[in-house]
Amino acid sequence: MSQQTVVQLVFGVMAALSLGGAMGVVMARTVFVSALWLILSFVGVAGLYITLGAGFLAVIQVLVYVGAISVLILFAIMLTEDVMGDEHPNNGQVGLAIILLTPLIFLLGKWGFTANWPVKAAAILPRSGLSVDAATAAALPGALKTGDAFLVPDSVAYLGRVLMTEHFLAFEVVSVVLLVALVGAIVIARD
Amino acid sequence: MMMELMPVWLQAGAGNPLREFLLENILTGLSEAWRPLVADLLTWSLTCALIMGIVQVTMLYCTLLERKFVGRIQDRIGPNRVGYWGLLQPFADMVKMLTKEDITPAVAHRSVYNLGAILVVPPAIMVFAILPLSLGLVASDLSVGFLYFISVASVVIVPIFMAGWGSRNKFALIGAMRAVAQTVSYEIPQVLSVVGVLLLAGSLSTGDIILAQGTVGSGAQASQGFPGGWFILTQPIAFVIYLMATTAEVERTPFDIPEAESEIIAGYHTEYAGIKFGLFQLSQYFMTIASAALGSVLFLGGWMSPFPGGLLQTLGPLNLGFFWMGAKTLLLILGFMWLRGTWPRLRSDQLMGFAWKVLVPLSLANLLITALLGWLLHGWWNASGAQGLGRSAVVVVAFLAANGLLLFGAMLGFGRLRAKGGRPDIRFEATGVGSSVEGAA
Amino acid sequence: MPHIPSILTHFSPELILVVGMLLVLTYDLWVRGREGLQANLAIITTVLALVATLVLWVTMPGSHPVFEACGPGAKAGTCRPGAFISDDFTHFFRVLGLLGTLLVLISGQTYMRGRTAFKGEFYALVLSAVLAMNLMAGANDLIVIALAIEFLSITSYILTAFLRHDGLSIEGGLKYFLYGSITSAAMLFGMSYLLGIGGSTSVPALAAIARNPELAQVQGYANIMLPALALVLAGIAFKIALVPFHQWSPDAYQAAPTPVTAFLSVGPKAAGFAVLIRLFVGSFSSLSASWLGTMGLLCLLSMVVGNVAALTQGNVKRMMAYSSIAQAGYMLLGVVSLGGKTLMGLDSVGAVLFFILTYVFTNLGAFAVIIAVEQATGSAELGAYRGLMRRSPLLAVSLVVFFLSLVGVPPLAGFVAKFAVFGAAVTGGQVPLAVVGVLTGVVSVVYYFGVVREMFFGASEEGQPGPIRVGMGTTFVVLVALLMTLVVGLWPEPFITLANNVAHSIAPALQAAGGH
Amino acid sequence: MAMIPLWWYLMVAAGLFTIGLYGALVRKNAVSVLMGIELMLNAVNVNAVAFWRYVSPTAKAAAGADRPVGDFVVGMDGQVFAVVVIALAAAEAAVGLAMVIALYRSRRSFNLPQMDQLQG
Repeated sequence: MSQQTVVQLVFGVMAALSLGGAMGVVMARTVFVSALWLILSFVGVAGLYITLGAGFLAVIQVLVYVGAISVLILFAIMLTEDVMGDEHPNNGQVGLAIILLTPLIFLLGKWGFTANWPVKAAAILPRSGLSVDAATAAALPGALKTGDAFLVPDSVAYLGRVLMTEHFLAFEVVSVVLLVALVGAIVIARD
Repeated sequence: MMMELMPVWLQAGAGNPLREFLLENILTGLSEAWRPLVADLLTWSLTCALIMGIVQVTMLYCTLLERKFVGRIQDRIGPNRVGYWGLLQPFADMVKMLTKEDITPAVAHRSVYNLGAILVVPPAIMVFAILPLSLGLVASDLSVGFLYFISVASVVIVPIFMAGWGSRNKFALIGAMRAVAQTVSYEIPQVLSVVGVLLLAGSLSTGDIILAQGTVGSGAQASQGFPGGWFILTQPIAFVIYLMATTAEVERTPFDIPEAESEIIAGYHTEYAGIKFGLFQLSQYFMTIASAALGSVLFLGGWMSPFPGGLLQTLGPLNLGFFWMGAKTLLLILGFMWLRGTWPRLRSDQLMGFAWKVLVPLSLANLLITALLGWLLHGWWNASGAQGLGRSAVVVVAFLAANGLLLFGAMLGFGRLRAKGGRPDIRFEATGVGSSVEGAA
Repeated sequence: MPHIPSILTHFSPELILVVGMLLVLTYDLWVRGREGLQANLAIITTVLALVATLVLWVTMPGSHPVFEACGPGAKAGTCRPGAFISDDFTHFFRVLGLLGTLLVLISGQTYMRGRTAFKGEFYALVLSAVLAMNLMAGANDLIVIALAIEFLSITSYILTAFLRHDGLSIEGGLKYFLYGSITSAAMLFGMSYLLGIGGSTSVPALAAIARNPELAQVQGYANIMLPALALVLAGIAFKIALVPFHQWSPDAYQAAPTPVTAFLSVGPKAAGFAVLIRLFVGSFSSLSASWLGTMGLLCLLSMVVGNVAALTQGNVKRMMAYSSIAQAGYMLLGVVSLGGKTLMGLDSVGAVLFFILTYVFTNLGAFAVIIAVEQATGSAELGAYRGLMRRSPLLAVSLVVFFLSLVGVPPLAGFVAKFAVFGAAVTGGQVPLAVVGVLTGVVSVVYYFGVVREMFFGASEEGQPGPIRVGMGTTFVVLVALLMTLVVGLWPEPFITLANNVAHSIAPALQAAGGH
Repeated sequence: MAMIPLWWYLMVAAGLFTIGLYGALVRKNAVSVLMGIELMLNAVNVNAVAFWRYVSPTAKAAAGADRPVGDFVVGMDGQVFAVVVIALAAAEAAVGLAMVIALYRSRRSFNLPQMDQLQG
């Protein structure tokens, strides 16, 4: 159980980072500081991906969100805003937004908590090569027999392969979307 | 090599001799629930401490080496007063840094200013996690190794931004913006140049990439993996692009515009003094060493002996991987230093033009020919059943020829552009703040 | 690997568009001395894609999954269904999108010529928008749907803000962008829950779960699937500009370069309805009892708000924005009257398709006139139309015809379309909505008549402005639109058959059931 | 036996989404609104990856399986979805910030209340 404690601890830290960072984003007075909190939140989310075993996504999260998007935001702030912050960064809808969003968070919590997600596979999470135990086999009716080998492939190589087969269209379209965004951003922002 | 991030963190290698030793001899008193965990954490910490110790010492002496080496290039002697041949100079510098007054400007945004200096170091340390110092001596050989390096290295720009903004000094701000623009731009050719290597190695893991470079010649081992030997042989253009982009990434001369003393005082760390200034220097040296080490992993075979057949890979019971890795890394670091001693600084717009108009197209073209050639050659050896040294020779010659053609074509293309006046602009014009006094030859 | 030959055939219109787009983008690089012909290249590309679509439609009818793929773990013969489906329904929207774009390109060519230096980029973006619309028409996987919607959105934002020296254009673009991004984030969030329910983003897999009530009950999905679908609906409603997801549309319409406005008023709407129908009617019809109410509300609000808000507009582009919101409400009326059948033999989905068909031509015709007027007077305010009858009888008369068709006056195309939709609503059990539709249709006469009054009876203060010279392109587009408006109105049978066939291809089960 | 229950992740995602939406609704400044949107997109990704890890395989078996689950293979849809969303977020950010900069050039402000030239 000790390992479980540690994993849960790691999760707690990462969740706190991402949620705390998010709170910082909406609370900070200065746009720049807001952006720094945003980066903290992104790092926390990357940590969550690590606890989920999605190492590639964690790395991509840091590379794209921290290394690119945040930097873009920081650049935009530097190019536009004066260095000092605004005393009143919010518009007049704070109360309204809180009234609207309080039910939303309860609703979302209810969906996540009460739905009977087929999580039996949570146990899956064993590493490749282990064999299926009786409990898992029972939890996955029809899918697995006791003694079958788990095949959780090296997720990077597997993800690459899936992007080239099942999700080939999505992969190709993403490249066109990025090209279009690049062209558009240059056209709009160019002096 | 096929491990995901989490398992590596929590189970620093079952079968790790250090771990076994700890389990059997040291941690006997602990309860069964915690024993493996503590062993893991200890093993992991000790490995990291060892690696970090090596890196720290290297870094300290890199500063001395740089001053000596550049001194020689410029016909000076360099530091020679503290200790024999100046050997204690780094420590004297350290003491000086630590005892200097710690200044925070009155108008600075205090927390951002201080955090900027502190946060610039961790990413520079974290990148060493995937660099194998020798066979098996790696903090964690992630399956996403190379991407991990790039992404963690890209985080460094955030503290730089914080430093520039938090100082509330326009020179610091300009320095930070230049630094970030430069780093972001050169990241692209840096990654694109390496993609060819990744393609040929078929993996992102640093361990796999090194192993892929060792399959020259015959034998069962050679039938799998890429038979071209070190990637510098098959990817020379990529190697050069990588070195240039890395020089810009770590902001060394001739790409040290963010801290051009003659233009904007000292860039984003203008307002920093004492140990906080030292942290920026530390981070920069760490990144230089790490990039050089990554370069030797990607292109020079990492810890592998340069002699055929694994000659001098071991000396009796001693694994010489560490020595080879160190030697190759040092070679690249000396290259960086040589550049610094010789070349003047580029101008800001020239620098960006060089990245976008020269390096990016070139690395894209290189990627294209690498993919095509790799595919054709793979088909060829699968069809002909070619093996052994002959196959390696064919592969290397084919890639060298393709690279030569690419270089020729690129020179022709850029020459045409230059004739039409559309070249990256390298003229001398004193245009306001951005102009460089030295200019470029 | 995906099956390459099937991609090369059934995906060829999109491939042509991609290649054409790249060529247009890099035109300046290859061609020296003949600058500014990107528009022609774009027109050629569109025509080629159109021809390819028609050839596909005629020679290979039926449903063809493209990008079918077998994952590495799959056994032979059990492949993942294609992420893109090329069937009659896709062809229908491909043809509409490409034809609409063609008309926009022809009528807007001279307008853009003097206004931007980035011609290649502009036409490349237009082509990529068509590409995105085609993807939306055939997408059969949540990832591709999300991607296509976002693709079209991003392209639309850029096109709206394209005249960047015009502060108005950028402001409209930024508003469009912010509203759009929030809505699409919500849509993606809903999709992430659908992913959790299905364990897969494949729409057929999700539809299978939705059709299986026991599974949905046992696993407690029912409570989550509907809100998740509602979030997806919000994303689509944003693209269609249904109330209350419409706030962006008047601003974006007014701010965008007018050819882009013309494009926005038909392209994203048609593509949005394609996704809406394929997803909700095609795949999740088993849940119709739950989503009908929400959609009915959207429909009601769109018809009322669109028509009422249009009354007070002084800018014709803005007025057309509200008018098109109302028209979208009528289209949605056809969707919610699921199972209805009209006198003409059209079923409800067919009625929607028929409505979209007429709407595309009528609206584009109207916009061709608006572009020509703005070209001549430099303004889209109501005052610019003063005395248009004297200045250019062709423009004025045809604009009246298009407006009459939009109102729904016989014997024009719009009348048949509205008749079909209202008929479907009455037989499909949505009588109150049909009544509201008819009443708001009467209201719409008022604002259209405002423009007509200016054109015919408005006396200009500053003397007599000269006649407007109408370019070849505009004349062509106006005449084509006029022709279609009249032909569809007078002889609707072939188009009804067409719409019905297409509708059957998307919801065969629905037809077999013969009702609700 | 799950080390971390799935709903923990879903809660974090719900929190991120709500906070992001709050930021997008109440902020005056276009860049801050964009940051709120980025938080919402992160929530989407947390959901997607969590579902990838916990749900994908069984649901395939339950839904009549478009792919047989012989040797156990984890479906990658969740990760692909997340990758696509990250790419879209990058594209959106680029376009949005370009607009912010262009607007700042003409108005010297990027506060939304100042954007009032378009009104009907």
